[in-house]
Amino acid sequence: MSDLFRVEGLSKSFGGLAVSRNISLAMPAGERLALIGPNGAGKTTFVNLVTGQIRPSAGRVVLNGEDVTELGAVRRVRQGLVRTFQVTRLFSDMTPEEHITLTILQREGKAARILARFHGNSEVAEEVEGILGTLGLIEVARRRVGEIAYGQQRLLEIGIALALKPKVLLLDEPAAGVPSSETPRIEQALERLPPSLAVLMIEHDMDLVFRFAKRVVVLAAGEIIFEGLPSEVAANAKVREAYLGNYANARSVA
Amino acid sequence: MQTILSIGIDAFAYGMALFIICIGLSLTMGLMRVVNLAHGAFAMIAGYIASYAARDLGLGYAIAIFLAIIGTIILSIPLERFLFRRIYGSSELTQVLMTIGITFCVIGITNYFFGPTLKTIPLPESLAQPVDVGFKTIAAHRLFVMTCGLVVAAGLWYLIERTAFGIRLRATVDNAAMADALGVRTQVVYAVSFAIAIGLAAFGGVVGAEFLPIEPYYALRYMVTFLVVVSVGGAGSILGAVIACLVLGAVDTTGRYLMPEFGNFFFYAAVIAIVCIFPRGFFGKAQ
Amino acid sequence: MPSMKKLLSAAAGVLLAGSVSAAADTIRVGIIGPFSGPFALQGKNFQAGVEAYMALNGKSVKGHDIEVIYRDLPAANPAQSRALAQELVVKEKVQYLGGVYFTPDALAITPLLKQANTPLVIFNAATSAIMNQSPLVVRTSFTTAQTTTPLGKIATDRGVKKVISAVSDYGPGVDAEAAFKKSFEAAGGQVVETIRMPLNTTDFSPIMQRVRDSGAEAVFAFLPSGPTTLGFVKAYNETGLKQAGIKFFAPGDLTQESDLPALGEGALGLLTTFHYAVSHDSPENKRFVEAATKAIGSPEQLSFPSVGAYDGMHVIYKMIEATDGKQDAQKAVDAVKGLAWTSPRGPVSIDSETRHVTQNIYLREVVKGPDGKLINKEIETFPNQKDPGLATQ
Amino acid sequence: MPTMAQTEKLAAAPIPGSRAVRDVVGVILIIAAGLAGFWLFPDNLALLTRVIAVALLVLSIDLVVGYCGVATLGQAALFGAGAYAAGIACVNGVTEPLTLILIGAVAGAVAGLLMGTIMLRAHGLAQLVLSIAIVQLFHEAANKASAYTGGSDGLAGLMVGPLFGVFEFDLWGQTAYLFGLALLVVIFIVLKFVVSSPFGMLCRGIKEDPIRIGAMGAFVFPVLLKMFVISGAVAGIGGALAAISTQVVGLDSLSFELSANALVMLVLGGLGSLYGALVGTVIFMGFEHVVSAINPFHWMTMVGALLIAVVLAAPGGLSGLADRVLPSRQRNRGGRA
Repeated sequence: MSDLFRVEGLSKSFGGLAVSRNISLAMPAGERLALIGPNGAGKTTFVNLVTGQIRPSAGRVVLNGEDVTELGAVRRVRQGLVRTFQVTRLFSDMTPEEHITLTILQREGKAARILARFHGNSEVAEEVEGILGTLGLIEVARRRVGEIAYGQQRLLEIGIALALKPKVLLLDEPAAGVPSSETPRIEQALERLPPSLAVLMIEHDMDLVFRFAKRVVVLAAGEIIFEGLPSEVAANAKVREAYLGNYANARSVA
Repeated sequence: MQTILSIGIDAFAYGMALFIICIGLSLTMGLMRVVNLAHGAFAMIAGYIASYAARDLGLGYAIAIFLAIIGTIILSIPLERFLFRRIYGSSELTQVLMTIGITFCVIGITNYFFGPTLKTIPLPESLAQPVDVGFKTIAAHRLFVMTCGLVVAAGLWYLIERTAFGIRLRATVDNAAMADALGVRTQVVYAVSFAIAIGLAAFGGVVGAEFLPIEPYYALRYMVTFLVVVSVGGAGSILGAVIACLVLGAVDTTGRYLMPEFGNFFFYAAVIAIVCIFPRGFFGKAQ
Repeated sequence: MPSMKKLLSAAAGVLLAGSVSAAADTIRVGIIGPFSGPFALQGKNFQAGVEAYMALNGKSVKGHDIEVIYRDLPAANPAQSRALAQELVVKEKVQYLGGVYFTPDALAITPLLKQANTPLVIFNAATSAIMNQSPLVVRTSFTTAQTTTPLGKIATDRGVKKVISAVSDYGPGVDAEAAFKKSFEAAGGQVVETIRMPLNTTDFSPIMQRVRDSGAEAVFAFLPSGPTTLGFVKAYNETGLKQAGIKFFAPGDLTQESDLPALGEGALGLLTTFHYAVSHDSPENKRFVEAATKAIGSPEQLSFPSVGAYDGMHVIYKMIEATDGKQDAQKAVDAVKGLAWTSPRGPVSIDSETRHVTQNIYLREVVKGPDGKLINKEIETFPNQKDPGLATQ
Repeated sequence: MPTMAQTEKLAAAPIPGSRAVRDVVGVILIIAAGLAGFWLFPDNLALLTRVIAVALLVLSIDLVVGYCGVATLGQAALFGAGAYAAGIACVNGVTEPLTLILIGAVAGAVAGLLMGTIMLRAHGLAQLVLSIAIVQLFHEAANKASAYTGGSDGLAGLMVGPLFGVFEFDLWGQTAYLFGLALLVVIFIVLKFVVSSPFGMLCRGIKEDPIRIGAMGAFVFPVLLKMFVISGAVAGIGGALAAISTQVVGLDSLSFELSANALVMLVLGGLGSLYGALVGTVIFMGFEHVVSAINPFHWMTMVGALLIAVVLAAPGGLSGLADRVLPSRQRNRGGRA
């Protein structure tokens, strides 16, 4: 039970078509795990199963020793299982400051208060400042999100997740769509994630995976076909087949 | 038994009349994503044209229907060109504002030129007779409306599922940019679909006039009914619209037979129940 | 909100423009009616009645010029009704209020009358209870109970013992049902079933099925004029009830003259009772129809609200005569209590107890007139009918 | 909006004073416009009172449509619930105006709770249709319960006592108007706080992306339901005000038509802005009044033309137009309230 997070035999099929087959993996605190796989491997389904967006046909999701399989997505977040989105989901009319403030208030259970001022709490303000500062977003803190650079929006996604003080963090392609000039800032943010946090990153960019992950899991056709060190991935025959078999252009694995 | 059959056939006729009028709106909302609250206004315009042709000019019923459809489509062209085209892709509420505005204008103008009285469309002798169908007497035009409903449903299904235009239309709906890139002239597809929807409204307005009489406030009076039918069926689904019309027609008719004083309760309670069970309508597409 | 001020001053400009022309010796009469909306035709009839009266009787009384101000109230909306009445009294300084098509609109005005020192002459709104709300109300139209009651005897006279009643589920419909039931049962008949139909009913086939299943010999119906009436009469014909010999009785609202062209041949033979038919044969009516037709524009649009308005103006003229232009609502109302005259509809009088009009009720049949158009032909007269709805209270 | 200095610190005061100043100015403008109406149009106070009652309804729609993204064409159900509750209470001997307003607010809130519970099960078009079905059911129920509501004849005979025991609700309508104006201002200020509270921000978030809000660990349904209750209370107060000032309640206060008109006023003024709700109501009703006074027979065409013109010229509603024309400072911070 030392694992902070565990999935056991997770399976899901849609109308007889199995999209996740008997997936099991475990993450201790401080884990940096990357989940990769070719398109259609079932990564999105896996994320949705883990976060509780969809219910598994079989298997369990265990967080901090507690079975959360029956819990909905929102409850899992409250238990500390937090995700970011592959395509940013931000409120284009709000500022980064407002995003983080709202998130912290929500975490503290104060977000639904009507008789309170949004910016009234100095402790919250301090924490907001801390998070935005770590991510280098202070200078855009009071601009509309719709107006800031996409890389900064990606950072804000991470910031929101951090503001929830997660135990397990699911990063869904945190650098997707970000111009290469801005990726270093994202990598920097990833490096600064709290050490005790267990992080599961889904990512296409193998350079990022190699630098970030301590362990890699490869998913193909809904199954885990490889689990091990980043350095071993490229040499694995199954992985090569999964990628090269489907993918004429094996740009990232090469 | 006789009563059940009798109620059943009434429900079927009413449902089919609703279907003919509403299916155009369902297509506009489901395929073109335009909440066209002015749909009824077009049905009404057609009714006025048909009434004028048949009653004042003494033309035949079939010719009146034909003139009404053509006339309404012609009238709708400038509206599509100058008004509707501005709201394709706008938010639903903007579309509501615009189409309610158009409805108000149509009502005001109709009232001005034709007065507030009801307009009837004289039926030909053959349709005006009551017909004895064994277990009850039913107006011949009701049989006509049922036939029209089935023909429209089948024809539309064929058009959308089986013709080249149908393929273009579906492609445009799924992804307009992609369809454009593939050489589909989406503007034309939209214009044609709009014309088809208006034509259906016109046809429905005329043949359904025995159920929903033509008068200037037609569009507002039945707006709720149309919206309800379309959303219960699932916008854009022909089969859904057929089923919605039949189910709601049956609920309405049976409710009014069994407990007329609570007829509206039955109807709207059924609507709430259906919408809660099928939040996208019977055959609505995921959005 | 600078826009609000601008807009309102524009509004003020418009409204003031009307008042400038008023000379000191002009008495103003405010008429509220549905001049737009689905009931616009009834409002037009109000106006036609008023204009016909003024055309025939002059625009002044005892040297006081009369000016009529119209306000539009498209549908039953008591809040707006009150606002309009208030505005007419406070701003336009009208001394008399008239018109009002719907009962709730009248009920919204009655609480104002005392303070405004203004009588209200109702041209239409037909629920008995309005008269109890204020002693300053006079009514020249009819009540549903008044026009319906003779039908009980008419039905039994025609050998009908069992009737099914089908009315629209709203105030006047319920009134009609109650009045018919009472008079029919008093005459020895039996109402086998009462159906209340939602106002928005469009397909009446299921109702007709029920009529058939009930085994009644006749159907009594009350619906608001317009599309619903058309649908009901159509369904009555199409479902074969007419051929089956099931009779049809209704108050005359159903066959008002302006709806007859739309009802068409199917309406032939319908029996209705009412206080006025445009075809009424009298010199007074001939004069009235001529003048009112001129005012309304086309003869097909003329129907019963015009006569309510015409007689309403007569009452208002008499009130002005009695008060000699001074604003004294009670004196004005007292002056017309018991007033009797010959209206286009026949002899009428204002009941001094209820302030409601006492009049003849006619049984009419829809027939083809001399020019081939459908008319309501009066075939029987029930003289001097009071409002039974009020008499019993 | 001064740009932030490029430091690692945020400015000490998270809210620049300009926003608070703007709100104070806004409220003062509303009061000034209201009093101007009082002095300029002493003879139209009944109309102006009605405008205020409807403005409350429109504000309540703005709360759910503009701030939460829940489309509704049935808000009159809540307005009517307030009107009938106040009316029935008044007929049965509760004549104190403030109590009646409170009764209206409670009834509206309860109706809002009911309506929200049903409507929030669906989305988009289905939601719209649910709202229509609900208002129709309310309408039908009020028609049926004629023993309490007067049915289609309306509930008449409301004898409202004087305000604070002193000011009568009389023919000239001064009490009613000033009372209404005071209510409007108080509610407006309260709503200002509501929409800029954490709860208000949460609602705005839900409007834009409920999934994101879920991923933040917040349940969407209870938040929206809460807003429905607040919205119901506001609409109910509007209904109660209408009942008190006109001393009669009609079925029209529970109608689809009223709901639709009010929504049109809101869209006209601009969604998601409390000012927009007020501007839309005043413009629509003022326009309707003026046009129908000029030509009672054909005002509908003109109102229709106005709506079309607004869509063509100012797709974001009239307040959106103002935002585009005036150099707007709040844009940068996304403060739309």
